[in-house]
Amino acid sequence: MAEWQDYAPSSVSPAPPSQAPRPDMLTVSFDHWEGPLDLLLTLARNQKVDLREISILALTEQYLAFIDSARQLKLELAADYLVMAAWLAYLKSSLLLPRQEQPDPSPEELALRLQLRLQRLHAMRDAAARLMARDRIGRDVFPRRKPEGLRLVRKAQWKASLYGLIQAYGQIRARTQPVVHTIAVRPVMTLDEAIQRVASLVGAAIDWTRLEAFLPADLDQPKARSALASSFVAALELARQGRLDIQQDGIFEPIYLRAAAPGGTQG
Amino acid sequence: MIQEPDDFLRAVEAALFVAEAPMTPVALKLHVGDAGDLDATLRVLADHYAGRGVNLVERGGRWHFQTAPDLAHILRREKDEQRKLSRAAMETLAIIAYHEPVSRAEIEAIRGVQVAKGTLDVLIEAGWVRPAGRREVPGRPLIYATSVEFLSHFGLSSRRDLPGLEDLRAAGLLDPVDLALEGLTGQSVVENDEEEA
Amino acid sequence: MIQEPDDFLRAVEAALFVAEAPMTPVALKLHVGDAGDLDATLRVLADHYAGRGVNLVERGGRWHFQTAPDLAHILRREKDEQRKLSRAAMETLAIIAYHEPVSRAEIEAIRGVQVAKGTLDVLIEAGWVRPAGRREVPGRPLIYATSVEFLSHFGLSSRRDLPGLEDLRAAGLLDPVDLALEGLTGQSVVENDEEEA
Repeated sequence: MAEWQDYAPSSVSPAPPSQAPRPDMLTVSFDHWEGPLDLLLTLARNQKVDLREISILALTEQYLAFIDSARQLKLELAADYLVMAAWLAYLKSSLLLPRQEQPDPSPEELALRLQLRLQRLHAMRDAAARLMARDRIGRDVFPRRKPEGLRLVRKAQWKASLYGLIQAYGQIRARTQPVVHTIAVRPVMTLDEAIQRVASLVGAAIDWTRLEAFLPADLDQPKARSALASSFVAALELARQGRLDIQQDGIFEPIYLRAAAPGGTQG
Repeated sequence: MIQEPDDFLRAVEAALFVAEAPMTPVALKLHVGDAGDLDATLRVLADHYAGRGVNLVERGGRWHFQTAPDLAHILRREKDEQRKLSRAAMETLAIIAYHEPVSRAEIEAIRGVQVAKGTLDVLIEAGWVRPAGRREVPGRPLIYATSVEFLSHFGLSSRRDLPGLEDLRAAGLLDPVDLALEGLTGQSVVENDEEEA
Repeated sequence: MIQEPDDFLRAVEAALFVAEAPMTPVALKLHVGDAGDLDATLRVLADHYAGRGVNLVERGGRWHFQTAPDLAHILRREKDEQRKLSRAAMETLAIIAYHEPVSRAEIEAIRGVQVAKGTLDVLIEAGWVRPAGRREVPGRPLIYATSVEFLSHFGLSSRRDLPGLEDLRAAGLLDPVDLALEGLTGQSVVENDEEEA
């Protein structure tokens, strides 16, 4: 075991442990102790250097005497000091009881437990003092005050292709150019034109004739489609007027027209 | 040959090590006292550190430690990172290339969206864009142009090599349908990539 | 005898000299590369500086230069005076260091008083203590441990260097009271039996 070093940081000053262990010599100010365990430890260290050999009974008596003297001085005592006093008074009476009347847990175990706690607190206090006494940075050892510092400069290598560049430009232009809608004049056959044409042609057709046969020949594509559509609508109109009959065998089948049979409309 | 460093030398060494700035012998003495020959000690120290990674040097009567000049690359290590130019940066670059010299306001007018602060910085850092003076109009805005590095990076001998609008149209790069399609396939037509510039 | 410092050693020396904080070998390698045996070089450097005014030390796996402790008196400055730790803070720090990881309740059990609100904060703010997860017991209390900054500040290569750690461990003084009691009462029962016998 490392020797028990006196722990006396300047900020804390209970009576120096080297003085005679008379309780009333301890400065009667409870600000000095961090709770009853701390006070007990101070008392214990006045009693013995080796905490493993202290007498808990003697320590208990010292503590109780100390609390008593504080009471006589009418000092305000924090509740935990009184709780500890009560507990120690109980421990003391148990320790003095005849053996067979001992309660459970045994007073010896309680005393031992207190002793172990004091040892542990003392050990940590000692460790703290030794830790603080080490060569500490900024107090005993110094790093450079203004190190230049190491720099890891991440240098970006930007990637971009010419295609990406001109594509980007194209997209800006496309995005920002005003959109102009020009409606082209398309080559169409008007409905009137179609009605006239179908009406005149169907008169000559006695038999069922396909709709396409009524279209003008050699039309180019857009006009041909327009003519087909107009002629179909024209046929419907003429049929409505009762001037021709329309027949189709099924959906998407060819459409046939003929001049309306007098008196009959079915076809 | 090698003598054990004495305490005076060790003190001088330590004092110079922690110093925030180069120190004159007078200032050093305030720390290390008069227990030794300071000038001689400084010379011994300078000799000791001469071939090392850190040197003790005198500049204008003041002494300080510094890293050996040939090790500068160690202290400032550059690491190349391949990074793709953001769309915002690419568009800004394209506008500068096609319209240079242009001001930021003009770039914004052409792009139809604001140019984030970092976007131009990235292009300048990449070495492709340079400030090219100021436009003599109210506010005297900075104007930007492309650099020689820009031409060499994109394999152009001059800006005239950039395809014109007609070329772009012929290549389908001005086709709004493509643009719409790209938007549909999620290839970022929306201007949410400003911050990554 | 004395070998000329090679460029790798010089680079390591320079990098550690300018570093703003203690460096791990991994971080060092980013700067000095792989041209030499870093661990061996660090040891050679530490040896070289051992008797000098400046020492190279390893703390918690990180290396840094610092002045020799015996020169503190010439280097310390008024403004270096550190805020004094309260006794509570010192003890709490010691308990964390010797018992880590440790919960607040365990610290309180040893000290016999509650840990004041500011005590742990001060230690965490100083960078010496860090939260180290939660203990998987009811209530899942936070547990605390020391940091690498703690090791460097107190000049410890590792926690094994904590003063008296082995003695305390051997004496069972780092065991909880309950555990110690179990061992002791086991023995004491035997002794009592012998007495009675």
